[in-house]
Amino acid sequence: MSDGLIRAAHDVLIVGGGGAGLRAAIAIAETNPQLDVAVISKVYPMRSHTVSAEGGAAGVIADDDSIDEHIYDTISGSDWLGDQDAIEAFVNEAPRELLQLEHWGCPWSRQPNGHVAVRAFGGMKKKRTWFAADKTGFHMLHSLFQTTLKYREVTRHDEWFVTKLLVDDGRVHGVVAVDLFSGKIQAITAKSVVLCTGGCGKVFPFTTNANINTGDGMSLAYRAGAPLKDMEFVQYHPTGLPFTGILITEATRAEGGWLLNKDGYRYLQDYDLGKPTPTPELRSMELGPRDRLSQAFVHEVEKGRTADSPWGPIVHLDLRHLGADLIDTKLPFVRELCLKYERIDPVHELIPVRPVVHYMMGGVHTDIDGATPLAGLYAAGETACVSINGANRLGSNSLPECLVFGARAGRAAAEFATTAGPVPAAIEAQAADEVRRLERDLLGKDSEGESTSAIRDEMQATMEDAAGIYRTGPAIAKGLDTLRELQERIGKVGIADTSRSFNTELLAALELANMLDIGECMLQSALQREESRGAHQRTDFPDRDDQRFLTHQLVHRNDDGTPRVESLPVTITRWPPGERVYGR
Amino acid sequence: MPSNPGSNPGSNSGSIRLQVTRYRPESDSEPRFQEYDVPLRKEWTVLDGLNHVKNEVDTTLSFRWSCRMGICGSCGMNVNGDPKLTCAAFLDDYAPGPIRVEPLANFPVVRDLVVDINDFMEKLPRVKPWIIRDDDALLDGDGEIDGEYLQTPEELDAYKQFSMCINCMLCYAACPVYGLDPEFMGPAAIALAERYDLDSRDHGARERLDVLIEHEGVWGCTFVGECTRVCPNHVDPAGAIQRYKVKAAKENVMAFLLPRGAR
Amino acid sequence: MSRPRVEPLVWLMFSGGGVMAAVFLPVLVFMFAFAFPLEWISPPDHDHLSAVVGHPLTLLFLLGMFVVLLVHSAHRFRYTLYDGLQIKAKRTVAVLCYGTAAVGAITTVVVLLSAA
Amino acid sequence: MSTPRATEVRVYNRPMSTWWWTRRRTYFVFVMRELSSIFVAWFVGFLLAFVYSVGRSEAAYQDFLDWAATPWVVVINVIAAAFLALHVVTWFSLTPQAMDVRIGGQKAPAAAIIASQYVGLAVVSAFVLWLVTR
Ligand SMILES: Cc1cc2nc3c(=O)[nH]c(=O)nc-3n(C[C@H](O)[C@H](O)[C@H](O)COP(=O)(O)OP(=O)(O)OC[C@H]3O[C@@H](n4cnc5c(N)ncnc54)[C@H](O)[C@@H]3O)c2cc1C
Ligand code: SF4
Ligand code: F3S
Ligand code: FES
Repeated sequence: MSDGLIRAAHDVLIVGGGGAGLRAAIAIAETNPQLDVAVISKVYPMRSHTVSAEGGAAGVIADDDSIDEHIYDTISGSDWLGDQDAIEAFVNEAPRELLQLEHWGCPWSRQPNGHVAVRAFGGMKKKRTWFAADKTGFHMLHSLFQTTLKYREVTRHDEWFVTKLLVDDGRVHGVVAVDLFSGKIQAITAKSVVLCTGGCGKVFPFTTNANINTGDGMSLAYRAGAPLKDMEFVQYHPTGLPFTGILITEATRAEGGWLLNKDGYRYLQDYDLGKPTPTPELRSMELGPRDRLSQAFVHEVEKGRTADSPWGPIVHLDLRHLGADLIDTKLPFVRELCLKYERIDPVHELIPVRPVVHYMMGGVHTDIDGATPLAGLYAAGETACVSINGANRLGSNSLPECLVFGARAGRAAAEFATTAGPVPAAIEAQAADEVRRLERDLLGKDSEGESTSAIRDEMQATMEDAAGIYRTGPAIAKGLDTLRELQERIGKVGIADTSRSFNTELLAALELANMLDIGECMLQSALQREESRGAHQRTDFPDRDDQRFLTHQLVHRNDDGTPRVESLPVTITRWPPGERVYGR
Repeated sequence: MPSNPGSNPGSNSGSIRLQVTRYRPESDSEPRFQEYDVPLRKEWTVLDGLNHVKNEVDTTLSFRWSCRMGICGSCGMNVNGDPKLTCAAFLDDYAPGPIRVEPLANFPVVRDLVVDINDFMEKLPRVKPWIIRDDDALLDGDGEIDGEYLQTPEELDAYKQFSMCINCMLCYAACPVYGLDPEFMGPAAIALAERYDLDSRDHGARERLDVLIEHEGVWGCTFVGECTRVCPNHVDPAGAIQRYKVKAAKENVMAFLLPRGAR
Repeated sequence: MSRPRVEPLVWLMFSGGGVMAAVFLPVLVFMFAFAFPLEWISPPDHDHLSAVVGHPLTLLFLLGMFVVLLVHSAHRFRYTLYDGLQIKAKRTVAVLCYGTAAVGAITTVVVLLSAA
Repeated sequence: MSTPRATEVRVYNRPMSTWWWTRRRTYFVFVMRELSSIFVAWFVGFLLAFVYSVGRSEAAYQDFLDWAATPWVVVINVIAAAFLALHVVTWFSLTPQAMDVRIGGQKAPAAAIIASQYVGLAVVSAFVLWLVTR
């Protein structure tokens, strides 16, 4: 192979070292130890955004709970858009995965008798959310990461940024990536590739997501010819801190927190979410699903019942009645975050909150084993859409989703790798092209171009206007026009940084290009879905329309780069579409 | 709704000067300082200031960050000489400035504010920071996991503190012994070893002790204690290390009193 | 761990010395460095002192204490030289420090025997 | 896990200044604490001289007392005692970190451990004082 072009050759390459990616890696190391597995990630694995998850991970374990109830909650939470076979598999395997993590050392919070404790969560009828105080994602990620350290055979390429999937003859053969440390651009080949690149909250201006959540994997897959699914469904979490967008976990409400408008009134009772009770009721009021709570906020704004802050309207989250003891044992991180970033103490003061973009229900279209339609390409975690989340994800379903489908995708990719042939020669030419593209189009240019941050700001503002909590056809169409202009402009972006090592300016430009693709897919799908379902609320089509839209929407990329939306039936097994009822 | 921090309103009371380390490996023979004035806003952290520079003033500045909520551990830098998470260090605490922002001390500088932490990444696996069991896992007939290892809240409490490490490397930047002797295993790695030793589910204490009792294990530490003082998560690596010394000493006395075979 | 090592033993003596220095030294220093010479307290007579000091138990105790105090000092000083002055000749420093402590320990034995 | 990394990049290793310990108050206190070792050794010598003189004769004992009252010895002793005090305070305050004392399953609070050491110091001091001056 030509000098320096191919960095390494593996059997399976996992892109992303978050919850899903690391779970996939271990699954392969355990089932197929003779395979050469590698994890490539643009940040050190323990920096992945899974680390920020606070509330918990759902899995049926309590005596009074049942698999069927978790399935039903997830299906109705998804507004019947989730695939029921996938949801069944997910709910069945989630407890085992969480136990596995327990065996790997995750410090789950416990009951006095030594069994793991579970807490309530939004949209769930039973207490089934496992938690490690309110740093669940952090503990899960570090347990996974530290466990992977014991598998010497797993290679890591830390701080490598993947820019392209190498595809030949309908099959994926690896990636091209930038080594941030040295700035070298090289190919890493593999017989199968698993995308575990996480979410894309950064498409929006105000999000709980970390800086790295730019949806790279979705864009990589999309450009390589794999379709994206259900991209119109973006979850707003009802309780983010104004200004920073830092998440205040739903666990605050599960432990008994109240949402109050500026008059101190528990306004959710006005939105068909049940009656206010002093102690939390499951699937009711503050424990309703996230889409409904975020929508209620918008109505409160319209009624003029929200308070003002320098960053727009807010409501209040009231934890004062929970007491310092409970807050310190079950929600210590929330207290820490409020003290640090809002300079208020939730033990004595109200927390200002507002809805904030949080989670991407859509993603790379996969089957129940994480396989995409593109041979050799797999996806899992937030970047994938299996789909179990449908039109609205229930809080605490995403972490176990990373585990269940991370493991499944890992095993499937390993299986594929054992049957796949050698890497074709054509791949090298492709890799060389990509290297040339990056060198010439980006690094080789002078600095007098468009500004990445300006385009990014415009994109984010556009997405918020066009694809916020409530949407309309004309606004979406207008947003699409703007995005197309921005896509033109990003072709002319300038990069002032001439250093190779840690050129974060280059990364920002690449990430922005990815986000523009994703934004376009979101808007195109949103435009086509002329109904309101879950997180997708069209004021011009306020009702759910099962007749026309009880379907997934797949976005394919046309040869000219434009998106094409096709529909795909939802898998319904035992639970026919019904009404979503909360608090009744 | 408003946009990201850079374009937000908010109380603006003048500006503050950042003195930022710049280093480009291709062209610079050593790091130098560059100054930037950034708006002094009550809710802005040092990281917000750097992002303002990156977005509006000088796009070539490089630094790591991600979660901006003190949990991913990537944004550590030396701020006025103290190792800090820049996403949790507020500008107005340093007013009127200037604020010196340097790459984390004791690590090689790769570029601007980015340091090379590969040394830690190589050390970490050596202390075996994973659950080690004598027995097989709890499995049912089909080889599937069957039930959890019980652990009471008190048993959880015993190691909880040491499980809070975010690998932010502030402790390494604060430890002069690590600065002088990079062979030293260092605070966070040892704290993580202690985390597993104290976990009631783990049986690997002896294996880890074998590693840490080596010369470059715990013995270099002279209990400066700065590691614990700078730790943003109250992990107390200094305590973990001293306890390892006690453990190692006990072991040694035992080995001395009861020669091999007797144990 | 099969092979007993020196580091833990030295550290154990260092710690023991630290405790002794913290718990016993202050009162001894108070009496013999200040209170008696400067006559804040009238010094006890020689007979009494030589009975107390010459007692085998006292001698044994003092021997143990002085030895660990010396190891404590040598150990700490050794690391102060490493860290504070960045002396790289580690082996030489160690030999000098512990060597001095060893000489001190022998002196201690001689002196204490002479007082018995 | 293994992590291949080519080191084509010229990383910059910042040298550590000889005076690093003057740059931070806590580092300075640390170095002073470590220097207390010299003065502990001094006191060992001083006390050995005392024991030696007592063992020799009453006159030698008196000579020792006179010598110990000479100004330069007093000055050294004052300095040494200050360092000893630093040792005592720092040693006691670090103990809780080095020892995990549990009472009935509960971790003993650091303040309690520190306080009990001072109680110990007082008891020992009183006993020794009584033994010597009785
Ligand atoms: C604040 C917050 C709180 C949450 N709380 C909960 C909760 O309580 N319960 C719950 O179930 N879910 C929660 N979620 C959702 C859940 O945390 C995420 O969906 C999940 O962690 C995603 O994991 P992942 O493995 O898919 O991706 P991530 O953890 O985001 O990992 C993505 C990985 O991909 C890598 N990567 C990305 N792009 C590239 C590229 N181009 N090249 C190389 N590598 C790349 C990154 O480096 C990273 O390692 C929360 C989310 C947020 C934002
Ligand atoms: S011990 Fe504390 S300071 Fe050190 S890496 Fe861990 S969290 Fe950071
Ligand atoms: S600062 Fe360093 S010397 Fe020991 S106590 Fe902490 S590791
Ligand atoms: S940005 Fe994650 S810890 Fe600061």
